[in-house]
Formats: sequence, C-alpha cells, structure tokens
Amino acid sequence: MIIDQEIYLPSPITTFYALIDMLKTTDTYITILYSTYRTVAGFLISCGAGIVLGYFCGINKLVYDLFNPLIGIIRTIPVMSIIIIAIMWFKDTNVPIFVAFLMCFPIIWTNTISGIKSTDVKLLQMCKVYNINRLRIIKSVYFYSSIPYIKAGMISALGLGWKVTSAAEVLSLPKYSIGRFLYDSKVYLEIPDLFAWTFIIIMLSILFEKLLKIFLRGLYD
Amino acid sequence: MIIDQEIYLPSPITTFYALIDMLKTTDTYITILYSTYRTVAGFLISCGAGIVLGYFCGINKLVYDLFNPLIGIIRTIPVMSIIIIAIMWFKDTNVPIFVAFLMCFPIIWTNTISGIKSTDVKLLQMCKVYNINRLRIIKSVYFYSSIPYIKAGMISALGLGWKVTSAAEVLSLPKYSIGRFLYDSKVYLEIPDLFAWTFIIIMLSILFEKLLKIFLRGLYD
Amino acid sequence: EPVNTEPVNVTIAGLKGPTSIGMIKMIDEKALNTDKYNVNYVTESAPDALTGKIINGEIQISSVPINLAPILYNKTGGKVQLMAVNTIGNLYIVGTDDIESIGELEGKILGMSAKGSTPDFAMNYLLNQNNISDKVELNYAMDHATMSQSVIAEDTRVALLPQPFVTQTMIKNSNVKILVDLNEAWKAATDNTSQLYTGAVIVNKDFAENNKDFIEEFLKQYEASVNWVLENQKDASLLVEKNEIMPSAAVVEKAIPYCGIVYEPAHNVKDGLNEFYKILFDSNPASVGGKLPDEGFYFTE
Amino acid sequence: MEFINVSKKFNDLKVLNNFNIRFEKDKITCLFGPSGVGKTTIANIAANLTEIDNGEVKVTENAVYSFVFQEPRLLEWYSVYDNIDFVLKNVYNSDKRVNIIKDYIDMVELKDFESYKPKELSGGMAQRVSLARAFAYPSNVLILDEPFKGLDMKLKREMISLFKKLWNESKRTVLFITHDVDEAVTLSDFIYILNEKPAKIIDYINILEYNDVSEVKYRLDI
Amino acid sequence: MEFINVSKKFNDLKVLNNFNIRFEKDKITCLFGPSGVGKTTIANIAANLTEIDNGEVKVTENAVYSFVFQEPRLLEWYSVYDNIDFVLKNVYNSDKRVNIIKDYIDMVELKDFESYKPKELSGGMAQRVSLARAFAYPSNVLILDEPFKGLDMKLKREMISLFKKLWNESKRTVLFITHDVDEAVTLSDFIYILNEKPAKIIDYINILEYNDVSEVKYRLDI
Ligand SMILES: Nc1ncnc2c1ncn2[C@@H]1O[C@H](COP(=O)(O)OP(=O)(O)OP(=O)(O)O)[C@@H](O)[C@H]1O
Ligand SMILES: Nc1ncnc2c1ncn2[C@@H]1O[C@H](COP(=O)(O)OP(=O)(O)OP(=O)(O)O)[C@@H](O)[C@H]1O
Ligand SMILES: [Mg+2]
Ligand SMILES: [Mg+2]
Repeated sequence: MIIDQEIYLPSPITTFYALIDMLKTTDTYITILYSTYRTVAGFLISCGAGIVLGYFCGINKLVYDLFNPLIGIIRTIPVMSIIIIAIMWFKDTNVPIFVAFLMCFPIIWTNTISGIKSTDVKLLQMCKVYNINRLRIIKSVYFYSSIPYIKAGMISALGLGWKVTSAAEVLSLPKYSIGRFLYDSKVYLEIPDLFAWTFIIIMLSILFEKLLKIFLRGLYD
Repeated sequence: MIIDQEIYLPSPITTFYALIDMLKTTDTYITILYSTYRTVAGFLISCGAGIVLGYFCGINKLVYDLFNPLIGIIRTIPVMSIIIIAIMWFKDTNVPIFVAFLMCFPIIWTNTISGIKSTDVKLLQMCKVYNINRLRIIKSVYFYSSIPYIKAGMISALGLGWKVTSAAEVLSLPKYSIGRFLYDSKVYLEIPDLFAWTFIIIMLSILFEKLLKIFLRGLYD
Repeated sequence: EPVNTEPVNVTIAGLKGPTSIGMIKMIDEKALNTDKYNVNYVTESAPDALTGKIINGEIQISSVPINLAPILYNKTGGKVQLMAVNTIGNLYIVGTDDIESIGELEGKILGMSAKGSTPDFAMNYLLNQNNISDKVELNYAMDHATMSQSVIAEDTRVALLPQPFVTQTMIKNSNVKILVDLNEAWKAATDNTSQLYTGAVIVNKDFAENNKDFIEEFLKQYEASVNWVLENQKDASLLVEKNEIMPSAAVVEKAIPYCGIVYEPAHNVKDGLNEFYKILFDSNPASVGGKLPDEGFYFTE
Repeated sequence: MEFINVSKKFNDLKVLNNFNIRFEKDKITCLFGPSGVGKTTIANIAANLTEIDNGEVKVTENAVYSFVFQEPRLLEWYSVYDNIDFVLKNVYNSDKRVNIIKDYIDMVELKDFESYKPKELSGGMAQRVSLARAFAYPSNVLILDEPFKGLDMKLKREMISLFKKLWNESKRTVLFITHDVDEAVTLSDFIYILNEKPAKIIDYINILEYNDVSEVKYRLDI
Repeated sequence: MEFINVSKKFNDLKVLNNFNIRFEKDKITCLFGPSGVGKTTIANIAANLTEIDNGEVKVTENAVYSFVFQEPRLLEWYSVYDNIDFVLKNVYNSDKRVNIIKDYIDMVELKDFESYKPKELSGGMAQRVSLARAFAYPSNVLILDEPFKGLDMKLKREMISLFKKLWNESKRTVLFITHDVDEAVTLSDFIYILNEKPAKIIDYINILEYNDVSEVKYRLDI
C-alpha cells in the first residue's frame, strides 16, 4: 500500500466522528428500524418454519425424504439467482427478508432434525409403553431433547441473519436499508461511514443476541 | 408482462440448451474447479478453526469469554464491509474463501460448543476419578459427545459455503469464478445462463453434501 | 546502460462495457509490451473490483466511471490523475411511449436504475432545469439489467438506460426505441458549457511521473485505437467479443455509434469537466468524493 | 400372554431360539436367571418394544402396559411430580390426577421431593419414582425388571407389601424379573428359571404347590 | 481418609451437617443406610467430585482412586475392551495393558463380549464392566457404590470373592456402599450405619469384635 492508510483502515476517531454525524439524522434511525425489521422477520420466519418442518422431518423418515432435496436446493441456490427471481415476487423491501430466510432456515432445520434424532430411544420406548400420543411425545420429549440443538441453530442463524440481510440489501437496495448505505459508502469510498455502519450492525447484532439468549434461558437446558 | 416471459423466467428447455452450450467449453470446467476449490477451502478452514477453537472455548470458560465477542463480530460483520478490506489483504481469488470462512466458521464454532456442553457430567466425573488427562478427555469423551452437533453444523456450513462463496465471487469477481458468470449473465440479461449456472451450483452442492455424509457416516453417531 | 533490468509490471484495467471498447485494439494486440514494460490488460465487470487495486497501486492505468476519478483523487490525497475522457453521453431515454424531449416526460413514470449514481444525478438535474422534477414519478430498479428486463417486458414504458443496455433492450424487443439522447439534452440545459461525460482514463501519479515515455506512448496508441474503433466498427465489435469485454459482437456493433466513444485529453475537457463536477457536487458532495477536484487532478504532459 | 417359538438374534448372538413361555392372566410370573441370559429381552418383547425375528407373541386382549425398566427412564427436564403426571395425563382428568399422583408419591416416600428433578435424586429415589409411575398407571399388564434394586431393606419390604396390596386390590398380569431369591419367593405365583445361551427354561416352579419356602429357595439357588 | 465437620447443602436440603467420619487406610469401610440418606454424596466428596460447603476432608497422601459408580458410566462409543483400556492407557504400556484387560474381562465373565458396545449389554453386564474397570485400575483408594447390584446370586458370590482376593493381594482403602446385609457383613472391616436428615452416624460396628455374624445382621436390620 503506497497511499493514505485512512482510506483502507480509518482511525477509530474518524469512524467515531462519522458515527456521531450519522446519529444526528433521523434517517439513520428509520434505516436501522427497517433493517432490524427485515432481519428479525427473516429470523423469526426461519425459526418458525425450520423448527416445525424440522420436527416433522425428524420424526418421519418419509417426510424427511420428501423435503431433504428441496432444502438441499434452498441451502445452495446462489443469492444472485434468488434475488433475480425474488424481485419479481416481492417488493424490494421484502427481498432481503426472503434471502435471509433462505439462508437461515436450513440451519435451523438441520439442527432441529439432529436434535430430534438425538432423543434417547429408551425414553421413546417408555412413552410407547405408556401409550403417550404423538403430540405429547413431541411436546414433552422431542422438544426438550432438541432444545440445545435448536438453541445453537438459532444463535448461528440470528448472527447470520444480520449479515445476510445487509448483503441482500446491498444487492437489492431497498429505500431504507443499512445495505444501501453500506453500498453508497463503498461506491463513494466513504470508508469511515462504512465502518460506522458496520459498527452499528455489530452493536445491533450483539444486542439481539443478548436478547435471544435471555429469552432462551427461560427454556430448559 | 405482455411480451417476453422468458426474460424473467426462462423455460427449462432454454435453460437446458444454455447448460449444454456451457458444458462444451473448457472454461466452464476451469471455472467450476476454481469455485469448488474456494468453497471447499473455505469450508475446510471453517471446520478446522471452528472445531478446534470451539473445543477450547467449550472446555474453558475463560477462553470462551475471550473469543465470544470476537466471534459475535465475525458472525455479523457485513460481507460488503469485509470485501472492500479483504480485497486489499488477499488476492481476489482468495477473498471468497475468506468471506465463506467468516460465514461458516461461527456456525461450526457454535455447534461445537453446544456439543461440548452437552457432554454428560457423569462421564467427566468418571474421567476425573481415573485421572484421565485433558487431551484424552477431549479425544475420547468430548469428541464423541459433540459429533452429532458438529455434523449438523458441517452440513449447514457446506451448503451455506456454496451460496456464500458464489455471492462473494459476485462481489469480488475473481477471474475464474461461477460468481463472475452469474454476474455477467445477469448484467447481459442472459437469464438462461444464470439458471444454468444456478443448476450447476446446486448439483455440485448436492454432490458434495452426499460426499460429506458418506465421510461422516464413518464417524460414530 | 544496464541491459537485463527486470521489466516494469504495468496493469491497465477497464470495465466490461463501452469505456473499454475504445481501447480494444490495444487490448487485442497486448500493446506496449517491450523489454522494459510487462503490460497486462484486465477488464472487470464492476468498478468495485477496480477501486481496491487502483488504490493499492496494483493497477497503474484504468478507465473508470467519470465520478470515480475525483472520488479516488480526493480519497487518496491526490495519488491519481485524470488523463483523458473516453466516453461522453451514452445515456438514453428509451421506451415504447412517443416522446421526443425531456419536457414531455411530464406526468409520466420514468424507469430509473442505480439510485445515487451519475445517471441518477444527471437525470434529476435535467428534470429540475426543465421545471418538471415534481411532475415526473421516478421508479427505481435495482440495477440497469433489472430495468432493462422491465422495459423488454413493457412493464416500464419509458426508462433511462445506458449503453449497451439500450441496444440490448432494443434487440430483445423491437418495439423499444431511443426517445431522447441525454447528452443533447444536457448540452442544451448547460448552454454547451459541459457535456454528459461518462468515462475517464486515470493514472497513478507516481507511475506517470516515473514513466513519462511510457505514458506518452500509451496516450498516442490509445488515441489511435479509439479512432480505429470508430472507423472499423465491425472489426472492433468482433475483437470486443473475442476479448470477452462483452458477449455479443452483434449488440456491440449496433451500440458503438451510440456509446459516445471519444478520446479527449484532460486539457481539452478541463473546463467542461469542472462544470460537470460542480453540478454533481451540488446534487451530492459525496458523488465526487466530498470536494471539487483542484488543478492537480488533471494530468499534464 | 404367550410366546410361541419365538426367536431373537442380536447380530450373531442368538438370545432366544424357538422359545416358549406363558404368562398367566392376573398372576405374577417371575423370570429368574443369570445376568445376560435374556430376561430383559423377553420383557421388551412382551411389551412390544423389541421386534422378534421369528415366532409369535400372543398378547392379552386390550393389554395396557406399565413397565418398571431396569433403569429409571425418567424425563430429566420434568420434576418427580410431572414425570408421573406425564403418563397419567391421557388417563385421568386433572382433579383426579392430582390426588392420585400425590398418593403414589407418598406411598414411595418421596413426599418432600415431588418438585425435584431426576438429576437431584439419589439412585434409590429415582427407582421409586419409576415404581410409582408404573403402579399409578392403570394397566392390566405390569412388567417389573428388577424393580426393587437400589432400595434399602426397609424400603424394599415396604415396596413389596405395597405392590402386594395394590395387586390384591386390582389384579394384573405381572411379569417380574429379579435376582433376589426372597423377592421371587415372596411375590411370585410361578417362577421360570432360565439359563444357557440361547435362553432355555431349565426349571419351572408353581409356588402354590409348595408349603415350604426353603425348598423353593433351594431350587432357585442355581 | 477423614471428614472433619463437613457440611453439604443442595439448595435448601442439608445432606451433611458437621459430619465426621474416618476411613481407615487399607481397610474396608462400609456405609449402610436408607435410600437418600447421603451415601453417594459422601462417596463423591471422598473422591473430590463434589465440593463441600464447610469443613475439611483429609485425604490419604498420593491417593489414586478407582470408583464403581451407582450407574455404570461407560463410554457408549467404546467397546467393553476400550472402556477399560481408556482408564489404563496412562498407567501401563500397551503390551501389559492387553493382558491385564483380557484378564479382568475374563474375571467378570465377559470373555465373549469384549467387543460389545455398552448399549448392547444387559444391565448386569454393564455393571460388571464398571467393576472390571475399577479393579483393573491400580488405585489405592477404591470406592464402591452398590457394586454388586443387578447381578445374579452366583455372579455376586464370584464377584465378592474376586474382590476379596484382589484386595488381599494388594490392600487398598475401600469405601463400600451397599443395601445388602450379607454383603456388608461378609466384606467389611467397619460398618457405619447412617440415618436421618441431615445424615448422622447412628451406629458403628467393628466387625473384628464380633464372632457371631447374626448379631451384626441384627444390628444392621434397621
Ligand atoms: N441391542 C443389543 N445388541 C446386541 N446385543 C444385545 C442387545 N441387547 C441385548 N443384547 C444381548 O442380549 C443378551 C441378553 O440381554 P438381556 O438384557 O436380555 O439380559 P438380562 O437377562 O436382562 O441380563 P441382566 O440380568 O444382566 O439384566 C446379552 O448377552 C446382551 O449382550
Ligand atoms: N445435585 C443434587 N441436587 C439436589 N439434591 C441432591 C443432588 N444430589 C443429591 N441430592 C439429594 O441429596 C440426598 C442424598 O443423596 P445421595 O445420592 O447421597 O443418597 P444415597 O444415600 O446415595 O441414596 P441411594 O441409596 O438411594 O443411592 C437426596 O435427598 C438427594 O435428593
Ligand atoms: Mg436385564
Ligand atoms: Mg446412592
């Protein structure tokens, strides 16, 4: 590197000033709100779908065989290809949600299934003997056995959610989005801004991870 | 949409012809090779680092507290912010590897830690009584206890690896890369090509998931 | 005279698009490769892939979007210079509606892409100058390709597009016509004081100072290449396809006359550019890197 | 309940080969025999938890099982109370359930521990929860796999008389596995003594035919 | 080994309160008492597996432990052989180890099962693996928490005499927990009888002082 270092790695002070400037405008907060909404929505939909579908697939081999290839595809299909199609289906505000869903959902799904599979066969035998019905086995046995797996999946997925949502925002550029600001900072080489936004995302993510962990602590582990 | 539907969603036949055309050129194979190399490299590095670091963090609270914030940051830091800096640090061929690492590594790490934490305390007590040293406890107890978690993490990470590598290729555009082709197909509105490449990635991913599963089956579960 | 000194590595870069078409002869001939210089030509799909390497000095000479030049100049503290403008005005309003001037856009929905980019600022400036900025609804797509898709499908009836998307769109849907040449509209709006510049060639300042002969030769050959392209459009378009700058020679051949490929050395266009950058700066200072470039921005031989 | 020519192999290990046995309705039948002979396997087959390779198992009509497994098999995330509640939920309405559960927890002397999780119990206490669960469940086939192990003598006596009392109140078919001669003699109506690999019935004792317990004990002392 | 004024609470449950006990070097000391009184807790404290709240535990110098836990605690992913190998790896070189392991597997009569995984074993067989592991390990403090439960009478007798033989060959300090009067009387040098909450020593028997076993049995029959 020959030139000015600040352009690559701005000093913390420059970044700090950029951050302060940002926090003075209301647009920043609206943007944060929108991006948070997208991330959280994508995350929640992933959890809902991943856990429910994971249960069915974990319990029933047939359902698993049915869904596994589909989820294999979802797991892989490149963001670029998704966005092209997603743009037709959704408003551009919602494209990042959809993309985040496609990334986070398979993680939750896979972990849920592993959790289900880790259930002690001896307990299932006990349930069989005592004629416990499916639903109660799910609620009282599979559920608790899979919790640590689902927890791990959720923590991974939430973190990834932030990352993926902002990446999808960069690619689909909805009006209020951190991704668009990241993109602009990059195009105009406003590296302190880029770092300031990065910092905001990281803080948001740490905050939400804490919230998630507090919420999860309520559950048995 | 009045006229040309194909511009949005090409028919399977058009896609198929595009695919056939592609498979006739050697560049396609070189590209596949390079992208595969990046994905696999990113995946393997993530697994290596995630498992090793996950072990240390899972076993030792202090190490965990030390690394947890760092990995929280890695988990979140937006791809855009990484790429601009990563391009400085690495050759552009390697940027996608680095990005894939940053996405996949936290998943493996989180799952490994959950696996470690799931180890039966009674077995650890047994080891303590019989004076088993740390290394052998790791090798013979933690290892097996965490395998199902690590497996789930690896399967998620491999799928994600393909997705993320190609996304990072789109953003950093190394010479031989599926991502560059995806990008070009999009820019030049060669939607059938885009679909053909998507198809190739999905096939590659399914193939590698199968390989991984065969490999993992060798391990205890 | 030391004879076996290592040759200097030079990387000349361009974007896959009109800004590289003028250079195609040099790219094809791998021109300027001598005992003293080991020249390597690369073309990238997106400017992002170039900026990093321009800044860290991996790329010595590059063609870039017109506003990236002052951004790089400002952000690197003057380590790059603009040597020449290589494209002017490759933006067009296209569509299936019948209009002939900016003024007629009144009451219509105009398809736009790449919000916050130079074309965006330019269009907004023109709407302002025509006093219809609040009478035109701007509908932004994610990028040019998406907007192009929408125009082809006739979901959008008038849209602003750059070349080669204009040609591509017209080939894929023959109902689509060029309605307004934005450069003409620009010239009218600015009383011919500036043009709608779109691409520039920049050079690493240190490199230029230390390799004066090379730069001189480069500019000479570059001008020759541009002229050759303009005179031999069919041959040029074949070279463009062959060197993988753009995929279809047919599209390129049709597009070349509309791409605004020129060779204008810095001293010729300095005033016009200053005028142009001022307009951008007034729209959004960030679009030129926060401040207007000073004298040192322009390369002098 | 009857096994007819039942065969069961685990990999290469033949545990049962053309094995025949009968469990009389509403009687207590004891399986007695060395460790590893196949007693638990028989119990699992009887409760339809293990598939057989060959043969036939005739089950009592409308058989409702309860089972004291060789290990307690409690749900770790539930308290003692909830573990019992878990199996009774489909059987009794909630008012009735509360009383029944409290009663049985009392009977196995875990009154102060109803909110304890299995991990906080001693070995014998966990075993008692498993007993309470099986007794509280209104089954007509009761399988007991070493139900009184890990209990001190006083508790064991109490549990045995509790079991006797409950069984007298409402008769069930009982399959009882034990290594303890006294238990076998005190509780059983019939005793099958198993040995060899694959398992064979080497002796059959109908307790009712004996007046002198010591003679039975002698025959059991293999 | 000696406990001095040891106190231990689980949440609000006082298990030990200023509890004192001595385990003589190279003697077999038996803990006898009702389920839930705190025997396992004492064993865990002795092996330094449970932290105490108060008091002091004086441990023999250079204590090397082996422990037959109340549950087998085998590594499910290892075979019978590997489970024993696991604890011996740091102690013997590989040649010696092979012989020792084979010997002990023989002694607990699991010769044909050395490649079985714990899940494929019957309850009594798993218990024997745990016994073999503890006996094979060259400890000087041996803690046995109901070591012979789940074994048939013949095996139990054999295991007891095996234990006696091994102990005579190389004396160790033994902490022995059982619910079986016969076992206690046959094996122990000293018997502490525990009861109440928190646990108290309600009786202490030095077996050497008795000629008549039945008298000891009577005192144990609480
Ligand atoms: N899942 C399995 N896979 C392989 N072998 C098994 C399996 N389950 C049981 N066995 C074998 O079957 C035989 C009988 O086991 P079972 O548990 O029925 O014995 P048991 O009579 O109940 O013994 P114990 O009194 O020790 O509980 C044993 O040799 C055991 O190793
Ligand atoms: N982790 C724990 N948390 C709460 N209470 C516990 C815990 N461990 C043991 N206890 C309680 O301590 C008391 C003594 O338990 P311990 O296991 O020492 O009994 P024990 O004498 O070994 O009984 P058993 O003969 O049934 O094995 C019991 O009341 C038990 O509930
Ligand atoms: Mg058994
Ligand atoms: Mg105990």
